[in-house]
Amino acid sequence: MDTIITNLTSPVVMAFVMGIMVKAIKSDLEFPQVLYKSISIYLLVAIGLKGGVELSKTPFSEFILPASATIFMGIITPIIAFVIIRYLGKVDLDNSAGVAAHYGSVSMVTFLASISYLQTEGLEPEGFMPTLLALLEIPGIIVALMIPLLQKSSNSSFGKAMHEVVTGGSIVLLLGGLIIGFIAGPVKFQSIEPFFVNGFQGALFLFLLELGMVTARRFRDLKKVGFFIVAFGILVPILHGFLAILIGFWSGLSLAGTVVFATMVSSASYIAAPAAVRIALPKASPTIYLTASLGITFPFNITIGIPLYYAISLWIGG
Amino acid sequence: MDTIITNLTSPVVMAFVMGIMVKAIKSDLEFPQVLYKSISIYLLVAIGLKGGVELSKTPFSEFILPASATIFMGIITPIIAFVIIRYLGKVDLDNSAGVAAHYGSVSMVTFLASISYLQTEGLEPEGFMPTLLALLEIPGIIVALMIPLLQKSSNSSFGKAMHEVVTGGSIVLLLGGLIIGFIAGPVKFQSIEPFFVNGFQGALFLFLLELGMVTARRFRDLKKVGFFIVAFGILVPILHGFLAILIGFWSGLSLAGTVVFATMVSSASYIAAPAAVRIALPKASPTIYLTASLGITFPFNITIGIPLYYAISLWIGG
Amino acid sequence: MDTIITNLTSPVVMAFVMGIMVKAIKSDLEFPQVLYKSISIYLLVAIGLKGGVELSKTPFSEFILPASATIFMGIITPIIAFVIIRYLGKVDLDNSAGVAAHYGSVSMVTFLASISYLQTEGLEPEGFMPTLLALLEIPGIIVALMIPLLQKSSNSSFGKAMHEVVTGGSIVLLLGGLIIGFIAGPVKFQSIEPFFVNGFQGALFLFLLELGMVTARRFRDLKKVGFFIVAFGILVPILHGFLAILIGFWSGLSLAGTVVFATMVSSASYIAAPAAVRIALPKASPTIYLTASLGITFPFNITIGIPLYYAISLWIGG
Amino acid sequence: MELELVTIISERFLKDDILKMIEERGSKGHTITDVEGEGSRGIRASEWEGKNVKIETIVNKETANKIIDEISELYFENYAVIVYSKTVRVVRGDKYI
Amino acid sequence: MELELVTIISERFLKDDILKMIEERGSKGHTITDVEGEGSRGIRASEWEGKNVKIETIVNKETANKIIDEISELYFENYAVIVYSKTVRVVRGDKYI
Amino acid sequence: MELELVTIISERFLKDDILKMIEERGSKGHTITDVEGEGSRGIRASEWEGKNVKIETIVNKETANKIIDEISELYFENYAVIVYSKTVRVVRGDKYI
Ligand SMILES: Nc1ncnc2c1ncn2[C@@H]1O[C@H](COP(=O)(O)O)[C@@H](O)[C@H]1O
Ligand SMILES: Nc1ncnc2c1ncn2[C@@H]1O[C@H](COP(=O)(O)O)[C@@H](O)[C@H]1O
Ligand SMILES: Nc1ncnc2c1ncn2[C@@H]1O[C@H](COP(=O)(O)O)[C@@H](O)[C@H]1O
Ligand code: NA
Ligand code: NA
Ligand code: NA
Repeated sequence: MDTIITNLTSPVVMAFVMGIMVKAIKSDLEFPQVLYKSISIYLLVAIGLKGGVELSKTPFSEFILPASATIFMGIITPIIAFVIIRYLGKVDLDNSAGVAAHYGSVSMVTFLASISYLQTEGLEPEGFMPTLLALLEIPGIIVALMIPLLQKSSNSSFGKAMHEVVTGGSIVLLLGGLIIGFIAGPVKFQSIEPFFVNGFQGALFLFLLELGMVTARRFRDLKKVGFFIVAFGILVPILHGFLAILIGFWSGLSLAGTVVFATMVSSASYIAAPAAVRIALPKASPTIYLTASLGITFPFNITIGIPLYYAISLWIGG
Repeated sequence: MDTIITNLTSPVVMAFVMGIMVKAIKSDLEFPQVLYKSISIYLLVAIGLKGGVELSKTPFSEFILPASATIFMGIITPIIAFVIIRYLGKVDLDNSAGVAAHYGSVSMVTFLASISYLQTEGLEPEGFMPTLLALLEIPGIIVALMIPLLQKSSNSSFGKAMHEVVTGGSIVLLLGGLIIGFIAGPVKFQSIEPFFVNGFQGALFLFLLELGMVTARRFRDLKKVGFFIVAFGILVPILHGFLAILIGFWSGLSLAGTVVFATMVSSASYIAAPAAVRIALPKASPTIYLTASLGITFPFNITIGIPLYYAISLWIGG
Repeated sequence: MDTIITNLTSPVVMAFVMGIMVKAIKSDLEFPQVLYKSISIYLLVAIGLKGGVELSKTPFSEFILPASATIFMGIITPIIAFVIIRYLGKVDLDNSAGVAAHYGSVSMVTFLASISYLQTEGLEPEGFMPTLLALLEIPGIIVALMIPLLQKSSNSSFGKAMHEVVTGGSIVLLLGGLIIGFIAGPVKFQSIEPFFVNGFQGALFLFLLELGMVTARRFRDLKKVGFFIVAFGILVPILHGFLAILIGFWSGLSLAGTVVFATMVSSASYIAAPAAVRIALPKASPTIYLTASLGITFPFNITIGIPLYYAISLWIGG
Repeated sequence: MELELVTIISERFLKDDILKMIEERGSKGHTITDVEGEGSRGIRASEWEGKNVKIETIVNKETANKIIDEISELYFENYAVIVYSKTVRVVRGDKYI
Repeated sequence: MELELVTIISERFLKDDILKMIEERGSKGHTITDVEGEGSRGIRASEWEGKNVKIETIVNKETANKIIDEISELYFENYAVIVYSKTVRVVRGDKYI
Repeated sequence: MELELVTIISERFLKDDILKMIEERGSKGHTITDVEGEGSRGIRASEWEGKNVKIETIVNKETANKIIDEISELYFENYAVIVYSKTVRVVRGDKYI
């Protein structure tokens, strides 16, 4: 409970709540879409660069197990999510696969919020976590989109969706940043460090303010999607987070690293996945997958999920 | 005279002058509207956050008198402005009330310029000044918009205008920032401090550059509004500023605090008020109220007003 | 070779390469045009301000020779470029003059890249270099646009083009910044320094990322312009750079100053010049002049040119 | 099928009002574009709220007339707003009515 | 000269597909506007990719029909897209056909 | 009342020129939209100055013809610009002429 309050009073989480309030009181405040996009670009490049610099200092042997664990989770979580929603929830094939793609991928901001949270708790996760973030972004989407292919006649836009996933803006910025950070290393990074490191938390603050406003709009659709999806959006992340904690410790991650890993795995994509699903599965309803990932799982993780994964990690491996 | 030159050669004031020049030489330079809006958002959130953090360190007893003085000025200044323009200037009811709403409210940038100015003079106003800024933004608009209601049959869009005032973007960002800063306190604020504090003056520089360009466009309308409005736009701020200095000292504000207080009170809104007046008093002419507040009072305060209020404050209470 | 690799692995150059890659893999990543424009504004103002502050510390006697050398190069380089392209390349009058205008002017980003490069080599050029940048931006365009005037009947839009050149956004921001920085001096500059200095390299990083994407689009036109233009876009900068090194040393610039000077002179404008040429010489083809300046000379200078001018400078005057 | 494309250009702050009104009159959809403009009135507050908006909606003749009448009655006197319509050819037009 | 102005409004991610298609059908040019909109479908993924796009192209009657048919066939079922056309008067119309 | 809606799409840097011209020819107002486009010419400098602009103005038939002629004469040869017009139904049309 205490850790939840610590989390709820951190500036970035309060910014998110403020964003929701802004819409609740029907303020006419609007964030320019371009500002939102510009901050995304900044955050992705910054995460990539820092991750790359850290990776350049990490011995390969330390990195290989967590990386394998990440890809493993990227393959297993969409399958779990699909089975639950398709057979427990009796949702149709396209919508099930669409939702699974979201829960197999990852939410950058949830990832960042967990790092922020741990830092206020005085903990520092492994420097290569952003690399794991990049590794986790893609496989889950591919696995989920392949399910309908296996179950029905081949889909002509699967290839197009794959291209979209692999060359999507977010992954390109993240990977590009990683590679540049890795090649540049800590010394050459110094010149651009003030811009990408000092401003980071503040930019994240503004980003979450806007994301709160977007999430508030999603809340209106909660009724439409029904109780099953709401429960799904809370319980599946807990399940995924729990599995990730076990696997994370097993792969040798520190306590802080494990919490971030669990947060990543439990989070649901709302940028890369929707684009791919829109192309590959046009019949899947955005109302369902966006409400689940952005209207339920995202606020849940940001407020309660992260401290919860921390508590569980402490209990299991602390 | 000396203090005026110090003020005129401060970077932010020079940026304002540069903006006016840019338009005077008919340059095709254009600031993207989104950049302008993004910087406003940043400035408002930053002011709010810093004010909230400072407020969390201020004992209530120290704050109550200045806060009361602020609300008092917020009620009295639109009435003074209304009486002068309606009975001395013989302007019609709607336009008089419209202008009064602007002079009862406050200009964020003028407020910031006064703080910048005092810092170059080596003075530091009270940390809770942004809270006073937020307190002063609304009452004057409400009072001014109620005047026509009292004088003629009830207006159906008054309620809508009130909602607009209270939930307008600028007040929401300022208040939201204040609350978050207050709850977070100085320690939790540290993570986002570099972004919101170090970059502040530079962002203000760009903002004033743009505002200079906007003001230059207002200058073209000076002839249309006539001599009375021009005189009004200079003399009423001086009157308001003078009253504010007396009240400011009385409420226990420091010298620097009093100067900022006088600047705030004397300034005229050009963001919150126009939106509300447009809705509540559609017959009031934007040419009159925007030219007065943005074309006359704003440049007057930025260049001459602030050093003047400083000189008067020194003379009365220094 | 070594210096080329140092250059190629600097973060800003890698950002440029990344931008090209992004387009090569057909990613859907798009930079909002407003972000691009906002960063330009920021960079130009920042260069101006820093240059002005430095100039305020420079004795006039130290500055007069380099300034004269700059104007001299601004007059001579468009003539050289014109003669080569018109008589060697047998390109028509309008297109020749159009291209000459670009090579007589200067590319801000190439200038910045050379300063970045020298700083990683541990060298610091003269502080007044941005003033030279501003001096070099205009004369070359005027000279080039006057050539067709001399050769054929007078052109009615020459005056309009001149106004465009002198009041164009980039020159106004640069000069405005210079003047403000000069008047403010080092002490008053401090308040806005964190914004304009600390963030600079990072903003340049994002700018080059975007510029890489724009350049990649230019590459598609390489075939259209033919071999002569490609050779022109590489050899003329080397020629101009070489001349500039001789003149730079002669005017008393340091080694680092000479390298930056050579880079400036060798670079081709792609912001100020295209606008002016579009107006004054509507028959000149943008495909030719933009492909030459942005598709060939810019990437050449950024990757190979700068280390080359450094090597030559070391050899001649080191 | 032939339907009416009604175009409304107005100050930004009227956007939500107008959208609500056209929906009540029977519009099933609309498209919004950010525009700038100048007309018989000079400057307006929208200089601060952002630009004008253009609202386009495809409706049947009758709805078009209702919307046009409503706009002229409610807004023409006090606000910067114009409205016009033209006939367009649409496919599967039943979706819009 | 009288030609057809065909207007297509669609989710942003269909933009490149549609442009390719209309070019293949004979369009010699087009103009793109960023727009927002609402129609018979609710929310869509484009909330994340940015807004809708409006694609306008001036073509002859025959090409117009081909484009309209193609759009209805390919996209009407699964995507948020509408299309309509009207006749416009152009100068030097031969440039467009 | 029936009037002409004249639409001009051009490179951004011609905007001020064209606005001045249409005003001189009798236009009482206009609406400007930022657009992108492609036509018979390839790349143009506007890649740097921002996008194309679409200028729309509602005028009477006679003014429409004057504007269209002027555009074709002045700009068609050297610049990327197109112009077309269509008839629209406006309310209180006397405001525009
Ligand atoms: N003749 C016109 N042609 C095109 N658009 C117009 C015209 N007159 C007015 N407008 C648009 O309608 C808005 C309001 O016009 P007004 O009420 O005349 O100020 C203007 O800002 C323009 O965007
Ligand atoms: N009746 C209409 N009038 C104008 N635009 C419409 C209309 N219906 C739909 N649209 C536009 O077409 C897009 C797709 O429509 P829909 O497929 O009905 O969701 C919407 O987002 C609107 O931009
Ligand atoms: N057939 C067309 N349909 C719609 N817009 C066009 C067409 N042709 C040209 N345009 C627009 O007009 C601009 C100039 O065209 P152009 O002079 O042909 O390069 C283009 O950038 C487009 O925005
Ligand atoms: Na996940
Ligand atoms: Na006031
Ligand atoms: Na040059």
